[in-house]
Amino acid sequence: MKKILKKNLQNLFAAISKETDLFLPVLNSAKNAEFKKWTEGTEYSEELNTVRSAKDFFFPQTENICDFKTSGKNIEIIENSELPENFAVFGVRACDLKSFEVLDNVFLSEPVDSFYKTRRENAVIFTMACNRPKETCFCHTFNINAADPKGDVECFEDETYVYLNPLTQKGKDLLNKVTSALEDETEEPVKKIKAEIEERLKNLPLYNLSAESFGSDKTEEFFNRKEWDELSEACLGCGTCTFVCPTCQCYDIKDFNTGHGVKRFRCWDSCMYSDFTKMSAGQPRTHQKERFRQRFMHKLVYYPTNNNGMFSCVGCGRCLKKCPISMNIVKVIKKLGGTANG
Amino acid sequence: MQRIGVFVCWCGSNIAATVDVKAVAEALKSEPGVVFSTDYQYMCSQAGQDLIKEAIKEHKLTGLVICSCSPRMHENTFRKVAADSGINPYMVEIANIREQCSWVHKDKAIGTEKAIILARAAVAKVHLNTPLTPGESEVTKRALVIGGGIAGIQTALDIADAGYKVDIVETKPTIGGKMAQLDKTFPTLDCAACILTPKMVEVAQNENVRIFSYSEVTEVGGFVGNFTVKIKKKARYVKEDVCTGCGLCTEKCPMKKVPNDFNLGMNNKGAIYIPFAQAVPKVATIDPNYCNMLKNGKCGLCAKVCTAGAIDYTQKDEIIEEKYGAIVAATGYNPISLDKFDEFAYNQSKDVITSLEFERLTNAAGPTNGVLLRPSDLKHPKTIVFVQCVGSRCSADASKGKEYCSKICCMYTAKHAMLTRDKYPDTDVYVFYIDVRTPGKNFDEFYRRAVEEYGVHYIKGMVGKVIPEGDKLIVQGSDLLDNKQLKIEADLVVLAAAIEPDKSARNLATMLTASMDTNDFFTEAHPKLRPVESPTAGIFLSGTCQGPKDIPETVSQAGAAASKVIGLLAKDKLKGNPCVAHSDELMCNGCSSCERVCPYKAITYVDKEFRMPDRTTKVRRVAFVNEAVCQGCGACTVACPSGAMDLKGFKSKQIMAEVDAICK
Amino acid sequence: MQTVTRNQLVEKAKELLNNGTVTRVLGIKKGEFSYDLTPAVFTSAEELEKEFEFNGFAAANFSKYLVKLADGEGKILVFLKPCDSYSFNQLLTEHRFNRENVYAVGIECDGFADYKKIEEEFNDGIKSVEFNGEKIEVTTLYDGKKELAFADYMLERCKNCKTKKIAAFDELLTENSDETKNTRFEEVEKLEAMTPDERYAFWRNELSRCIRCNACRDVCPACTCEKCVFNNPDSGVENKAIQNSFEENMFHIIRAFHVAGRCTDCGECSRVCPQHIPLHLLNRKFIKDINSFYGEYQAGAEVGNRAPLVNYTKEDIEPKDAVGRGSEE
Amino acid sequence: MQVNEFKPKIVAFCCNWCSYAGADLAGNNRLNYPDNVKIIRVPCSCRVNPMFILRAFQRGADGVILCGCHPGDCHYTSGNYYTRRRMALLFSMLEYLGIEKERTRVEWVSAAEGAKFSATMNEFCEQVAALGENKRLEDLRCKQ
Amino acid sequence: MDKLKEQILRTSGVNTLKCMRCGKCSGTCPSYDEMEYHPHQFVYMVEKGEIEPLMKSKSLYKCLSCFACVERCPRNVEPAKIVEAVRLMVIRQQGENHLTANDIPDLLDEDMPQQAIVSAFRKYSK
Repeated sequence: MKKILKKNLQNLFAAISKETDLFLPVLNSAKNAEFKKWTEGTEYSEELNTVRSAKDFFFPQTENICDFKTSGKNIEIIENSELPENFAVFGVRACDLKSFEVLDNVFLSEPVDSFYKTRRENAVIFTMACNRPKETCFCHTFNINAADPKGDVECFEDETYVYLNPLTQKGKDLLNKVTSALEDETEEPVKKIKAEIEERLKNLPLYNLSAESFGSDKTEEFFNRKEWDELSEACLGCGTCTFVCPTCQCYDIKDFNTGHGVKRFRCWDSCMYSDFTKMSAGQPRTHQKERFRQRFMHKLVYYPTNNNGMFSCVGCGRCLKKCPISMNIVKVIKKLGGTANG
Repeated sequence: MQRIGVFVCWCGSNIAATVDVKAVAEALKSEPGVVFSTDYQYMCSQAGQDLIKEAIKEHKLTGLVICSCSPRMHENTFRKVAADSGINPYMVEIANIREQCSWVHKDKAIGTEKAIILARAAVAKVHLNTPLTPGESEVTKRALVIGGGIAGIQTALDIADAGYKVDIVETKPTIGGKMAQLDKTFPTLDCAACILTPKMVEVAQNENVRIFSYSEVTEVGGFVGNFTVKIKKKARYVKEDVCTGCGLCTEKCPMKKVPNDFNLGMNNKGAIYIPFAQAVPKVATIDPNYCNMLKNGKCGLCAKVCTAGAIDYTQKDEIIEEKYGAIVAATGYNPISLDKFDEFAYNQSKDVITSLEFERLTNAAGPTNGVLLRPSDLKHPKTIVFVQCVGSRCSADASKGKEYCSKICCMYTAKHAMLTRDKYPDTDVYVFYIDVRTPGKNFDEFYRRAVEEYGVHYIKGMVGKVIPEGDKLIVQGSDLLDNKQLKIEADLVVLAAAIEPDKSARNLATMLTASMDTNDFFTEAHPKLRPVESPTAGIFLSGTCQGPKDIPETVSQAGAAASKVIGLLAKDKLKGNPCVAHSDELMCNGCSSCERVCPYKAITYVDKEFRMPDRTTKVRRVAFVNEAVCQGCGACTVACPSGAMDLKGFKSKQIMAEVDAICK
Repeated sequence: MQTVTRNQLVEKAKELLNNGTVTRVLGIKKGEFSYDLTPAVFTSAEELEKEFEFNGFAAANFSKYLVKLADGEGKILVFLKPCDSYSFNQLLTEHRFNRENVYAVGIECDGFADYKKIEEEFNDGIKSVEFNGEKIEVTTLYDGKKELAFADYMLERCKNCKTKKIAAFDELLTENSDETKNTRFEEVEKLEAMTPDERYAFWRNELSRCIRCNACRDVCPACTCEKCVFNNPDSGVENKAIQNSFEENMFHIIRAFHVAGRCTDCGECSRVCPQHIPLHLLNRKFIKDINSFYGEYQAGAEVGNRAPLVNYTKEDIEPKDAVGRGSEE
Repeated sequence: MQVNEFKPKIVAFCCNWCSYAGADLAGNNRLNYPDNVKIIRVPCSCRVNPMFILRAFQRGADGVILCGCHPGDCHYTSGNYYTRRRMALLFSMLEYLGIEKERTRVEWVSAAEGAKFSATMNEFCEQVAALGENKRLEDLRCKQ
Repeated sequence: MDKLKEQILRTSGVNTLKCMRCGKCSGTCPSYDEMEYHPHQFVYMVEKGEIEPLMKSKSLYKCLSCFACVERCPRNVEPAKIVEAVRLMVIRQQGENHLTANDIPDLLDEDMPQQAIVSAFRKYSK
């Protein structure tokens, strides 16, 4: 276990930056946190959630796949060579870390997504335990412990110090390169922090929310529930929930005609959009209710069915804050999951 | 994928001197979709056209790009070449490498480079071109003339003479209009009735003309070549086809106190009346506001005296629906109301009259049988003051009167002054003028004669006020040249009131979707080049409804409008411009934005049932473009927020493709 | 704090349901917390009693829902705040729903609270928010109770409320007011006063946060297109994600232009933006320009008004005189 | 003079009836204007969608000019009045976003004003050249 | 010279260019015969910049400000406002009050309403 005085954090960031690009949550002018590359003077923000989740690092909103360059009647294909070398991310919360696991199941199973894989392998993740979880947090529902965030290097903070605990070889290697900035410390202070956090988690309003009634092979039980009408009736069909969600993984592949060729790129898509998975014969889900249902069924039933019961929600609470009409997965779980839900 | 042929014209040395035409043709060969590219000295020549035709055949071309002079020059030539070779003419695009390239650049390298880019842009557009066919619509071979004054009569006669059916709709019981009320006409001083009434008779007797007198247009639908018009024939309580016009009823009618509007209320008539002796149709009309029989069922004298049995107190308004290919507006003018000009005492003294009233006072058929007597005491006026520009040439912010010059007042005032001095040499005649405007054949000579031969006193200045004093009118005005204020003791004051479009024109314009200017004159399609056409296709303008005019001008414009109508009716079918707006109904919101900006009212809305993506059906309000009316400006395409509206031949994608090619 | 109470609305809704005037009620449903309110349709008195909510966070503009809901069986009851009423009229002007199928009850508005501003105040979870007169009582998770002045935590659009006049209604639940305020262009003026470079930097900073989630568009009562140009592959501007600064600019310019003259300035776009981009500043620039170039115009003030961009006068200002005029005034 | 080396790309939208004919007249009279001005013919200035203007900037244009009939002389009677409103608002918005106002222009050029067309293009080119490359509305993907 | 004209145009708010020289103002003026320069001349001379003769003229005090010329001008030129503006320019100069308190007793007259004297005093003095 290492530690560093909070006021000296900049030294640590500087040291890491010497080794590799470092990204960390920073408050922007709208007072929202977003991940930014550290440069001298960049202040770390203790804000719980960044607006966009940390999935951006591995599955960015748009990503070039390849270019087709035309000259006259000839076409030349140019592969994407923009993938990042090594980089480190500081301040990832437990929920976001868990989301990587959700994405891994999709992108790293055959056929492996090579862009995603490269990015995952090149990253060192510093997590941060959540000292002050918010009312919208319900990671506990999905057995995520905000007091025990894991990652390559697990971090904790109290008033004065940040404690760093490397867990993986990648994490240890990187910390070893920056030891000069760090002091040694025992497990004790962290134990105290963890205990405090766990106590706080128990007092959260959504602590008792349970997704137990959902899970693998429950399609028939939930698909035709009449409550979907009511839940979806106000849905605007925008993509906010899917774009702030750390586990949403749908994308579209599009071509952009640059005038002297075509750029083929993929970008996030949203199952809430009316043209989602549109095919020559039209859309399979023609009504907003169906699209809305798709999203939550996927998170709570289809994904678990295909991934040994693992839910594709991590309880980060972003959608609770950001949905323009304040519809969200908690309301869905409560409505469909019965009264036993907190 | 199109198979495009590119043809680069040298235009002799016009293009070839500044553009390396061979290099252009060569460069274009490598453009995607271009399967053939060549150059030739004169592409528009027969040999050049043959070259294109052969290439179309040999290379199975589907689209052509001609790099040549301006499309305004030869676009039609090359479209015809395409059509002759079995390609849709709208698959041709011109790259203007002469006017907009070789002629404005000197350096050959630069000219060549630009020509290649312009050609590429044309290729990019042709890629997205689709075959277009102009819509066709039948032409109803009948014209409608609204207004039966000299303008309407002349237009109708000219149309009828060309062999087409024409209907005149006139709100008054007789045709003839303002001209029928006039005494003499300037500058030749022929009697108005003598030249007008033969025309009235001629039009009445022409078998191609129908006259709907005492009638109004109430509804207009359709579009050029296919108008449907509803005409309300007001009940005149006299059977038009039975009445012989003998006039016995008008003499016997016991109700004698009806103001005679033909004489501008200066005398009275009966409740049953014939406006004037030469009225057409010469039939009696009962004024329901005064007829005792119609008001309270007592009297019935006219029916008793009518030997023909033409009186029918039960007559009702009748609506006639008729189809027309063209409509001419000839609604004419009226003098403005003088209520806002108290200083001239028009409403205080009977002896302050308008010029039109003066016409009636000097007309042999008028209230005084042509003897100039002043209305108040029927004495001969010894001093007459004419005031010009009453209500004309006022600034907009003066909030009374009209901004424009009424154009005819200078001349008729000169005429009045001259005739007065001619007939009554003992009368002193003064004319207050601001400017005397006499452009026109023999006009200024006429005015000079009034001054020089007839001794009319022209005073440069304006009347400030008219004060009735005893049986005199004190006219106080300025003489600017003498720098004096004059006070003239007059017996009669004649005001040259401004003229304005007839009030019915505004309502009519709305029905016709024809535009008007702020003064309610109809606007022309083009002020110089299309002065007798309204911007709305199939609507034509005749006479003062378009702007102040004298009689000769009115008659010539009436003839011009008629010739335009004849040109339209001579066609069996109207071929439209295929580059018209088109709305994608699935994307249309029904918001009416396009409808609001359309200058031609070509867009209407329909409720239509649609099958929605979720397999339900829904009735939606969507825009419908009448292709026969649309002129293809494209205003609607930008007003449409969803992009449902596009313009054929200039689709958004085509224009963007050109942008892309140019900016590359 | 709203003068109109939840109970007043529930009572009115019940009355209109019971006497058969309406079959459905468009309202707001309670959430998990005081602020996460969801628009919903109620069909019975029981539902209303149980789930209807109206508090200082009930800011949603109801009018856009009518495009979808005014097609159903029987009339639907909608409560129109001043803001909603302008959108309501504008949608009617554009024939987007059938007025016959709607029963509108006008309700006065005293402004709504901005949850984001309250949240910013504490680095803490918020357990509950109570509205109490001019005060907001916030119970935090770790720091106990705090009291805030309502006026300081209003939504931007409410702080600069353009008018309290309800422009459309079948019935008024409360008084209609003529109160108007003219502060809403101050921020626009500030921007106009900047140099172009400063303005460019300002907007880059704001628009670069855009994630193209379409929340602004999809909540906007003026954006009711059957198919948005940005979803239409044939439009030439379709795109699903923003790839660079150009696309950020383009999306927001085109969107603002498409609603120019039709935007009622209801402020929903800025309220829902997950990145807190002040989108209203784009729309208000158009409104300010329209007012100064073509005369005061409030979209939705009356049904059938001709929007400035589908209108003209012969004396209109020339573009070269118009551009940059705001900054010179 | 390094600045003068820069040749801006200018897209000129010209209405078919007046301005395009005006450009033709400039050609007839051999009135030079820079070759980097390329004309796109549209039926009326009111056909020009703001999207086309943005598109031009995206694709590499450094300046966009829109030419139509003089107000009151529109072939379609009122098209250019709508253009005038649309462009007044659009250009004002671009300026508000910090995009150089000198890059956009509306000019009324009649079919008789060949000289005006040429002079306008010369002047506009100079004006845009002085600003340099369009950076604020560029799309790097479209640059070679 | 131009300055005087500019000042008169500014204080009067009149656009002399709108005048079409019809003379209706002078035709309507009740004080015409009393005046050296007549209403239309005021407009025309101001337009030409000949202000000084107007300033010296007694005509300034002959105008009754009845506004008949303003009311009847077809071009909305408002000649009386020009007269007023020239008069103001004169009396605003040092010592140029047209009516001083000392003059008042002589003017008193049983038939004249006192209000008229007061308003004349106001109009003709600083």
